Amino acid sequence: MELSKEQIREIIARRVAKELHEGDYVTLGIGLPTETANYIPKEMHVMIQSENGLIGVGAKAKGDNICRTSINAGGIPVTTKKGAVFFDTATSFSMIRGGHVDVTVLGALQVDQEGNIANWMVPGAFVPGMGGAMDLVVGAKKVIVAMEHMAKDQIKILKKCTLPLTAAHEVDLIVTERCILRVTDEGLVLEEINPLFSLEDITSTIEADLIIPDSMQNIAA
Amino acid sequence: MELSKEQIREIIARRVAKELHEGDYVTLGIGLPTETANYIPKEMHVMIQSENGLIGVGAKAKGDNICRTSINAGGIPVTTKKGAVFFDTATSFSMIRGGHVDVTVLGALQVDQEGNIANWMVPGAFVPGMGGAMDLVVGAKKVIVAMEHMAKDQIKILKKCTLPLTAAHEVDLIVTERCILRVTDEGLVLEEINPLFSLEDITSTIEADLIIPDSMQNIAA
Amino acid sequence: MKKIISAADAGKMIPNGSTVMIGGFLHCGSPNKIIDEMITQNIHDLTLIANDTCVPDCDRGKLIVNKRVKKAIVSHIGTNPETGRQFVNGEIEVEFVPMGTLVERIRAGGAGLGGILTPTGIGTVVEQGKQTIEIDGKKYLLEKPLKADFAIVYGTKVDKYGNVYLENSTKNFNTVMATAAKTVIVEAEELVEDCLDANHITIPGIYIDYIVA
Amino acid sequence: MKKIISAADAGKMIPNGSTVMIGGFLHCGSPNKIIDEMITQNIHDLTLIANDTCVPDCDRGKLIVNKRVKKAIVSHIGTNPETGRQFVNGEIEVEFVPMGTLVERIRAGGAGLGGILTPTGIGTVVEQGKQTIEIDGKKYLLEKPLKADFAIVYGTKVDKYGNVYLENSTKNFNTVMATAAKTVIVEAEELVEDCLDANHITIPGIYIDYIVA
Repeated sequence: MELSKEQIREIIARRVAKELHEGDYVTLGIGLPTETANYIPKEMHVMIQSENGLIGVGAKAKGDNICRTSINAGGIPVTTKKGAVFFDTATSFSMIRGGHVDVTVLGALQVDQEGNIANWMVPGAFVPGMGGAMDLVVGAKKVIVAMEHMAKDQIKILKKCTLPLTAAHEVDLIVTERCILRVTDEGLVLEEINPLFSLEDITSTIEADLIIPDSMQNIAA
Repeated sequence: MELSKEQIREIIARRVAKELHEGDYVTLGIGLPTETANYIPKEMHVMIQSENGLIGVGAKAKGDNICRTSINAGGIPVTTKKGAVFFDTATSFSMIRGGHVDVTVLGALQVDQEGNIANWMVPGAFVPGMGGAMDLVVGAKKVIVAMEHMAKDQIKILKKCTLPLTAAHEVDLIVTERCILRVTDEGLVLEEINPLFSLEDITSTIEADLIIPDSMQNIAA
Repeated sequence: MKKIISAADAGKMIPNGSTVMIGGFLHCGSPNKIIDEMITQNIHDLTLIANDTCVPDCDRGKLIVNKRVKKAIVSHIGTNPETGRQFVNGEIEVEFVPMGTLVERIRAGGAGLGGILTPTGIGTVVEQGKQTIEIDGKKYLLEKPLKADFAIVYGTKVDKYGNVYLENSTKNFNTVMATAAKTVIVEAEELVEDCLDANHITIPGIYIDYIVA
Repeated sequence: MKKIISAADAGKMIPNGSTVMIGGFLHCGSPNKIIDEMITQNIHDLTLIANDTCVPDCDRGKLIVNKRVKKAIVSHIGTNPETGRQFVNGEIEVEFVPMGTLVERIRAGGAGLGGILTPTGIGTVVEQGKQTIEIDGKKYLLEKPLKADFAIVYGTKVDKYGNVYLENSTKNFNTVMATAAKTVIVEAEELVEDCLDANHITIPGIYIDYIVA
């Protein structure tokens, strides 16, 4: 099954959005995780936190709306929702580290069956730095990894991450275009599969040990 | 020489005020130290910090002026000066502990020649608690002890404090109605005396070793 | 949108034996209506974390006078002779914490930090039984974070998103306490119709669970 | 009343080899006029403490492009390829610090704390060479405070008492940096005639030494 990049991103972002609940405060990583915001139902009240120091991130600012002092963590000018608050970056990370953010959604280079995540550094390659990722993964109540199932032909869901970690034992849920995996004390549980893929398509592209329940939901559910 | 309580307090407060400089931020303890504010020259711009969370403490609020949400650390409603700022108590003590307050003036039960101060606890007696005193003494750039020379017949300026300490090695200057003592690495230097008292009046009421320079200024200078 | 409840509802929410942080500095900026309901609801055996126990007839002081507090973690009790009397008679346990250490321990509790390293208290009885750590030649005391089951805080103006504006000296301990408890209830002096200005908010609504108005 | 100086005066004040904190988050809320003067005055061999090195043609990014920085203590350099190039070629030293740790280390520097105890970085390369402390069964990393010779910060509105109001996302690192340096210079977007509202101040003037306006 060949999906376009756009299709892959939409499947993932759409599914991640279903993990959010009324009243949640959510911090989204740059890139694919940010697209999650597009699929939050309008009637649901979810507040997006931006690590630079803002709760209540709205849509990207356009045209006459642009205020250059109202930016998200990616430096993009954004509008704000009703109930928004601006604060400094120290307050922002006290909030993040202190467990006040309900959900964070981040991309990853690798994840493993122990809930470890590597998403900031490839030895030998250019290292951009970890930014706020380490604090987010350690601090948020629920950590969702939203990523393409594979990196070209490379397997990313491993028994043990080989890249330098962002944090140990912190991931709760892994969402790819092929499946949903939950990290539990017993191991990695395959909770949902995308019916466009066979079970074999999934198990053959994951190195980690999988717990496969008798019944499984479709990812689109 | 017998001085009234009022005379003693005025001599001390008036002399402490001379230690303050243009632009200083100053935190005053409750009681006698607070009276220092009355002797700061009107043309001199000194900002008084209150540990509950206020810079720019003005006079006590009176009559129609009283705002019950504008209080100093003693709970007294106060007016505020131009340039005042309200902040929370966490910010206040970050400021104090971080060395941003230029001068603090506090009372003491005992001080000693090592710059130790005891001002919060008498074993066996009722203990009200240390409040913010320990942080102030540790954090302020300059610590001035403003106190009556003796407690009834008890000597308060000792070789070594016998009461539980508020902080160790932090006092810079001791101001009493009889003399001014500076804490130096070499010991306690008698810098000024009140001409109403003889040198004997002073040395006989101090247990600490004193360094007595050849020339000495009058306290009233 | 946060749940808006009555002071009585808030009082009923707090089980006996809870650890409760209560905002306020002396009589300023304290959630008085909720405290009154805690008295009415007969809540007892509390561990109180607060700056002080105020005066006997006022807010936190009433909890002392009515013997609802088994332990107080405070910076001083000098303004409430009844706390002193109970303390001397062994009717209440009092843990004195230097004010700057107290407020910073609460902040650490809310900020996910393992504790604080402070020079305050070094060389004093406050050091007893605690770990000291030398960093670049200077000694610091390791003081542990403080957390609570409930934080009861005051708000001058509160909007429906839980955002709180605190006027003047009412900020005091309310800001950090709102970050350091499992359940946080703000007592609104005024519940505003519209939302507060995003740049003039003292406590972001993310920290608030219930609004009493 | 604080001294009001020109951006050029501010630039001249900073000796080569200084450790300088510069406020801003990417291009937002950065003291650009002073940075331009630091370039003009040919200041070099700086240790830069900042969230990021922005983009090459913008504020802190210009200091990189003009090779004024020998060491950068930052949370990321991903937006400035020139920092990456110098880093790969060994022309600049880069110390990466997790963003929350960076901002909290600066706060600790300004607040007189001996360091911070954070769970961030445990089990990662960030842990290497650092002390870990177990508190109530959980491991924390001891990270040391950060201080600087100069902090150069931005202010949307500044009054003559040095009180600073920061609008929207310009608050970022400016607030904590203003507390953690020997000399603090604020670049005022607007110097107000009267004083700012005592309840709407982002950085109290006590932290400010000079105002550039």
